[in-house]
Amino acid sequence: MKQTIYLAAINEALREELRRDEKVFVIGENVQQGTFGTTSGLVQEFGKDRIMDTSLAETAVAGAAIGAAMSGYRPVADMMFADFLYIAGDEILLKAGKWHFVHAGKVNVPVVVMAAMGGGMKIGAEHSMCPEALAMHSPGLKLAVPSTPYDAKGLLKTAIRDDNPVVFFYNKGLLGLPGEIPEEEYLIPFGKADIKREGSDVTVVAISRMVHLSLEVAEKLKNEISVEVVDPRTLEPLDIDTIIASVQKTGRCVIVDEDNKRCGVTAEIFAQIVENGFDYLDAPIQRVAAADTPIAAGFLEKHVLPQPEDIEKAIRKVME
Amino acid sequence: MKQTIYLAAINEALREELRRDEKVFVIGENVQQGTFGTTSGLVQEFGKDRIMDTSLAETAVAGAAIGAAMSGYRPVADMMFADFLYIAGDEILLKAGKWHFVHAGKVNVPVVVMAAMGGGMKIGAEHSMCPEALAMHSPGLKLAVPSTPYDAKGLLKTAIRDDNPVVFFYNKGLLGLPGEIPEEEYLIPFGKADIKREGSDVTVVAISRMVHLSLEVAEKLKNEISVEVVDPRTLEPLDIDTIIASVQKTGRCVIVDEDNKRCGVTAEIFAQIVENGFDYLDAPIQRVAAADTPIAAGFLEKHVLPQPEDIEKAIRKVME
Amino acid sequence: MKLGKEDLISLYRKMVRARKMDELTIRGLQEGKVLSFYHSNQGSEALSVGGAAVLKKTDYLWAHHRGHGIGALIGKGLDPKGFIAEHYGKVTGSCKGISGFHMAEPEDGILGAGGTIGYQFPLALGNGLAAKKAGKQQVVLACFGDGGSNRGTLHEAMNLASVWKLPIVWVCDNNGMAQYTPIKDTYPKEDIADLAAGYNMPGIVVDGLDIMAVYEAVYEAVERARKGDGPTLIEAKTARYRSHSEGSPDVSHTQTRSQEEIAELKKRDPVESFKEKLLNQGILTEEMVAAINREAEEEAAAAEKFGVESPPPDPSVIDNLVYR
Amino acid sequence: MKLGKEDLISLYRKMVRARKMDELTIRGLQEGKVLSFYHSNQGSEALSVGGAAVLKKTDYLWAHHRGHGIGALIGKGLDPKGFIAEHYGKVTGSCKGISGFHMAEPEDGILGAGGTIGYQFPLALGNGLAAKKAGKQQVVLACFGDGGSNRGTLHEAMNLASVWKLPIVWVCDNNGMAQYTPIKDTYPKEDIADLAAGYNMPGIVVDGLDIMAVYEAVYEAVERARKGDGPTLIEAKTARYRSHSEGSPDVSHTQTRSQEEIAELKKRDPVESFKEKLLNQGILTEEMVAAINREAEEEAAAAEKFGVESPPPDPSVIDNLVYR
Ligand SMILES: Cc1ncc(C[n+]2csc(CCOP(=O)(O)OP(=O)(O)O)c2C)c(N)n1
Ligand SMILES: Cc1ncc(C[n+]2csc(CCOP(=O)(O)OP(=O)(O)O)c2C)c(N)n1
Ligand SMILES: [Mg+2]
Ligand SMILES: [Mg+2]
Repeated sequence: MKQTIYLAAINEALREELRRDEKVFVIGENVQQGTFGTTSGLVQEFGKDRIMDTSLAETAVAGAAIGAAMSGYRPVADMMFADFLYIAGDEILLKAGKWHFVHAGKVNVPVVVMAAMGGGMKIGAEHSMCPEALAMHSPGLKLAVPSTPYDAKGLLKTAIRDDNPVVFFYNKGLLGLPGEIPEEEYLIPFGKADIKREGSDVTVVAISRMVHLSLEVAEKLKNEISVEVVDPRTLEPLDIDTIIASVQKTGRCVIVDEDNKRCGVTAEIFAQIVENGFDYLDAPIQRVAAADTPIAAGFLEKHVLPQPEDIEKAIRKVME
Repeated sequence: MKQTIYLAAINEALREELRRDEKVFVIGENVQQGTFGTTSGLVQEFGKDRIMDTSLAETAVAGAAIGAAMSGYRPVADMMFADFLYIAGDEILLKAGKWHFVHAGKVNVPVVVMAAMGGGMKIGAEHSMCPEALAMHSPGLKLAVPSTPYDAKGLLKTAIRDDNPVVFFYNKGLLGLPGEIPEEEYLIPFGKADIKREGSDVTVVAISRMVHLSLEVAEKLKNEISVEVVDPRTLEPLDIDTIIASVQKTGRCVIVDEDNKRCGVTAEIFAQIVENGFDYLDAPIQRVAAADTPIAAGFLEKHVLPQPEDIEKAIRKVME
Repeated sequence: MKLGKEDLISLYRKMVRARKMDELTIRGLQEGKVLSFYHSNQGSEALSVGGAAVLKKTDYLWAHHRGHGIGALIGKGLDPKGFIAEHYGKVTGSCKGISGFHMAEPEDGILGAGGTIGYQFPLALGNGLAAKKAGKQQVVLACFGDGGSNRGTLHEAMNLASVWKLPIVWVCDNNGMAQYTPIKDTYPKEDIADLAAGYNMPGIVVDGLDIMAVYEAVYEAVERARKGDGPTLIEAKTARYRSHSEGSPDVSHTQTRSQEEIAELKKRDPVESFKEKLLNQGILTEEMVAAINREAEEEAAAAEKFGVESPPPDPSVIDNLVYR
Repeated sequence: MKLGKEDLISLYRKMVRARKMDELTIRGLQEGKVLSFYHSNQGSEALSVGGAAVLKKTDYLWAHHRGHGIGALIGKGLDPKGFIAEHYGKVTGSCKGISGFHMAEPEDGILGAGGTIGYQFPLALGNGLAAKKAGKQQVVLACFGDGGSNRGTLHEAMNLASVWKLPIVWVCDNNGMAQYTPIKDTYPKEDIADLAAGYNMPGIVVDGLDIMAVYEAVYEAVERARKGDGPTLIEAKTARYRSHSEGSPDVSHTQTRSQEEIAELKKRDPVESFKEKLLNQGILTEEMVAAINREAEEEAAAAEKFGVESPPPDPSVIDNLVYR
């Protein structure tokens, strides 16, 4: 194993896949320098034709990647902030997501749409979103939401090799997170949740940065309550089996996500747990998510986004 | 009371509000002739300056309406097919929806974004969507989904008078639906569900066209099972109280919606019922929604969209 | 570029075939065989057939939605059976009845079709980028209407295509109308080709009723693109004989288009006028015309029979189809 | 249009003030008082100040994101305290600390600001439409950068604005860079103003470092718009002295911009060169310059104090704020 950080793990995944397959290329605004460091340094090895800076034009970025994917390439489109996906909704959701099905399997769209999501930087409503539900609700898109360097690298490599469109949301709040990854190459299959901490009293299903807040709370409560933290890692496909198995063991469940609550990821996971594990539940599931407001900037951000105290409160509530 | 049909009720709401308030205007592609009849005939009374045909440009249509709303007008933007909202995601979701909050209440966006949603016309993946979850998930947008001429007229008038952005999804499959409306003016408040049929054994929460499929099933089953059909009419605000009261009475619940299931409206209503009425439930809630695939055209459409048989099966399942 | 006798006859034959298939699809809709809707291509055959006829099999083609691409399909040399069967919702359709009216023939460079007018611009950009990367001299023909030219996606895609000198030919079918709205009310200039000035590429106006003019203009632009000299914008002035969509009113805003107006448009019918020209030049004879007509009718009849007799798809065709 | 002596001094004063507030905001970020980020306006003051200075209170203004609108705010005659306090996250900020760096002063025609570059085009279109409907001779000034000009929203909005002859002046701050990417690599022509040719409106290139030239060009376009003669596109060639965002590397693609390059850009600093001109013309004296500088510094110091001493917002400010 070797030590790395989250953004370097993403960078390494891109580098390895760019080396492995000449059909892979990276395209987006300022990817040569890299806004978040995830694509930095690649142009020096792979050149401007494979690490392509574009105009400031999201439909063109997404469309160029999708069109090239349909023509046999395996582009990684970097949309910079995940908030900007809303500009290319038709391209990403209606075209990349649907066209394999709509055209009877005759065309494939092996594109990765990657973007940085998440709050914690206090930069407000249009630079802090976690549009997970947008992608998860749209048929045809896979959705990876890694919480660690290990997961980020393994999932991104899998995403690039997948013959289907994959949305890969990395988290701005985790860019510098340290962690270990193997020296040798590895992949992480989609649809396999990871138990980030074992416990017996309550299952906390947590996504992306929320995994770390949940682990922090679990550690704090360890002498009182034994908390199991389950990280789905991909939301589509969703490994509901692992989640249900955990709930069967603990009988209690809290779901934590940073996207807005209403019609969000927590609602879907909630419903699937009840549908599949009604009898295992000793208490109603608690949802912890962003308030159903835009994300306020500055000092107010923490009043909108889920905080460790909210998670603790929810855990205590299900333990009542 | 007088007899009318769904599209005429919408038309009448527009006409009355255009007469009442000169700040109201209608803008969109081909609204003078009207693609679905909802805006037809208005230009003859109100002229081209208030019933404005635009270029084929969704960001401009939505943006023109939103910008004019911020400048003191009360535009109704007709986006034609609801599927086209994805093209103006930044304008409708990130700007109209968020800006009152983000700018500390200093600006208002009293715009109505109306569009025709729904399947049944066999016209496939990009002309049949019900993007309810898209709007419901986005903070700051109200969302009306009328199922009858009476509701359509009353809700649209309320939408136009609301000082907030409202998405008004009318249903292509209901355009010719007959029904009665009062001779005199009326409004329907947002956030008030309507019990479309009373019953005692099971609550069916159904949305838009699904109300009629559910009523059909309720009628068919009437000698076996007493089905109560609850129509939320607006999804934001959502009248969870009426839904919970019904579930408290029946102990059983089925939720029916035409949008895709995953991360959709049924998941949110499901979660809210369990959160607020866990103890009233005698059986796990059943969800009936579109399959998590694009909507196939032609003969295959019915295999993707919810059918009466699916509703009946779900009702029988909760009655087991 | 010089079109030989056989080429000209072939172009004429394709136009006649496109017209017959269009008529068949309209009949199919009226008879309830076509399950969705139809946007007739009549008046636009010179462009849709002539533009696509320039392409090689390996070139990419985004057909304009008029005729749901029938002119372009035939222009590119494809069998229209899958087109009809798709409209009839049958499993033998181009997309097994799943898309309903959107064709996909990837082997022939037709990668699909979408429902949001203007969707094709960014995708064409991506094909052009792929073509440049692959270095196999492929060209992308991206067709759209005057209404489609209003979409912002065109700006984003034309701009990058020009910066990157991609082999893309943008072809605008300007029939003067977008659904019920005349282009003169949604674009402030006479020629949509003028947009090219902002992107450092040629902007060419061509008579879209004259298939030879269309062929020539597209040919030159395609050759230019193939040589690596970048994109071109071509605007072809065409006509729309029928209503926007079969069954919808034929209006300009809310005014019914007059019979005189339509008759005026039809005076220079692209199929008829090309026939006259070829007859005058002795390239066609009346007998040949009759034979071409008969063959096209037979083809349409055979396609209809194929569509009618083909089975609807078993629901299982969409099982496990979301992902590859 | 003739600017009087007082007008010129006022413009100079505003530029100095904008520069000082920019420097203060940078310091604030370095000291951790500014909670989000900052995109310095230095090099762009002639445009941001001069353009906005043309407007009346009732006119609409969409400021460019550089300086988070500071030049435009001051140009339009607003007190910059709310700007600083917003960046400090305080309840006295323009948006009570909720937006963080987006100003809204609706009373003065500033209806807000967004995070998606190019978002302003469709909204400006709507303001222009409202202005035309209201008939009160209001004008909309919609500012954006060279990068922003690549967005499709510009095409859609410029097109309809021209068709409807709306009173909108589109002003492009072409500083040659969009974040790390030079405009010459994302737009195929020398002048972004050339886009206007596609929309039947004047496209004007102006020296964006010369506030008098900017004022004059914007003034003419605003008058034209006010008279009902429709929109104009103005491109001003400006400079960006600092990195895209404070703390981000100052690179072109991945090449660090050289000190020589920056020094070259600064040779024609808009604030300095205007000062020289006014000194030469005897409109300013060294004493006046010193006084103006001192006042601007005092203003900045007062704004800083105001920002520091103001309380953070109570969480309750966002309660029940989603809806009106
Ligand atoms: C994004 C989008 N907006 C609107 C529509 C509805 N629509 C379909 S065709 C059409 C008119 C297209 O006009 P044009 O591009 O000129 O093509 P034509 O039909 O005249 O050949 C419209 C408005 C659509 N399908 N997609
Ligand atoms: C839609 C969108 N895409 C990308 C960004 C990230 N971004 C912010 S400013 C900027 C560069 C803008 O360049 P330009 O318009 O030239 O303005 P400048 O910063 O040079 O003044 C970029 C890429 C954004 N905020 N919004
Ligand atoms: Mg047209
Ligand atoms: Mg710039």
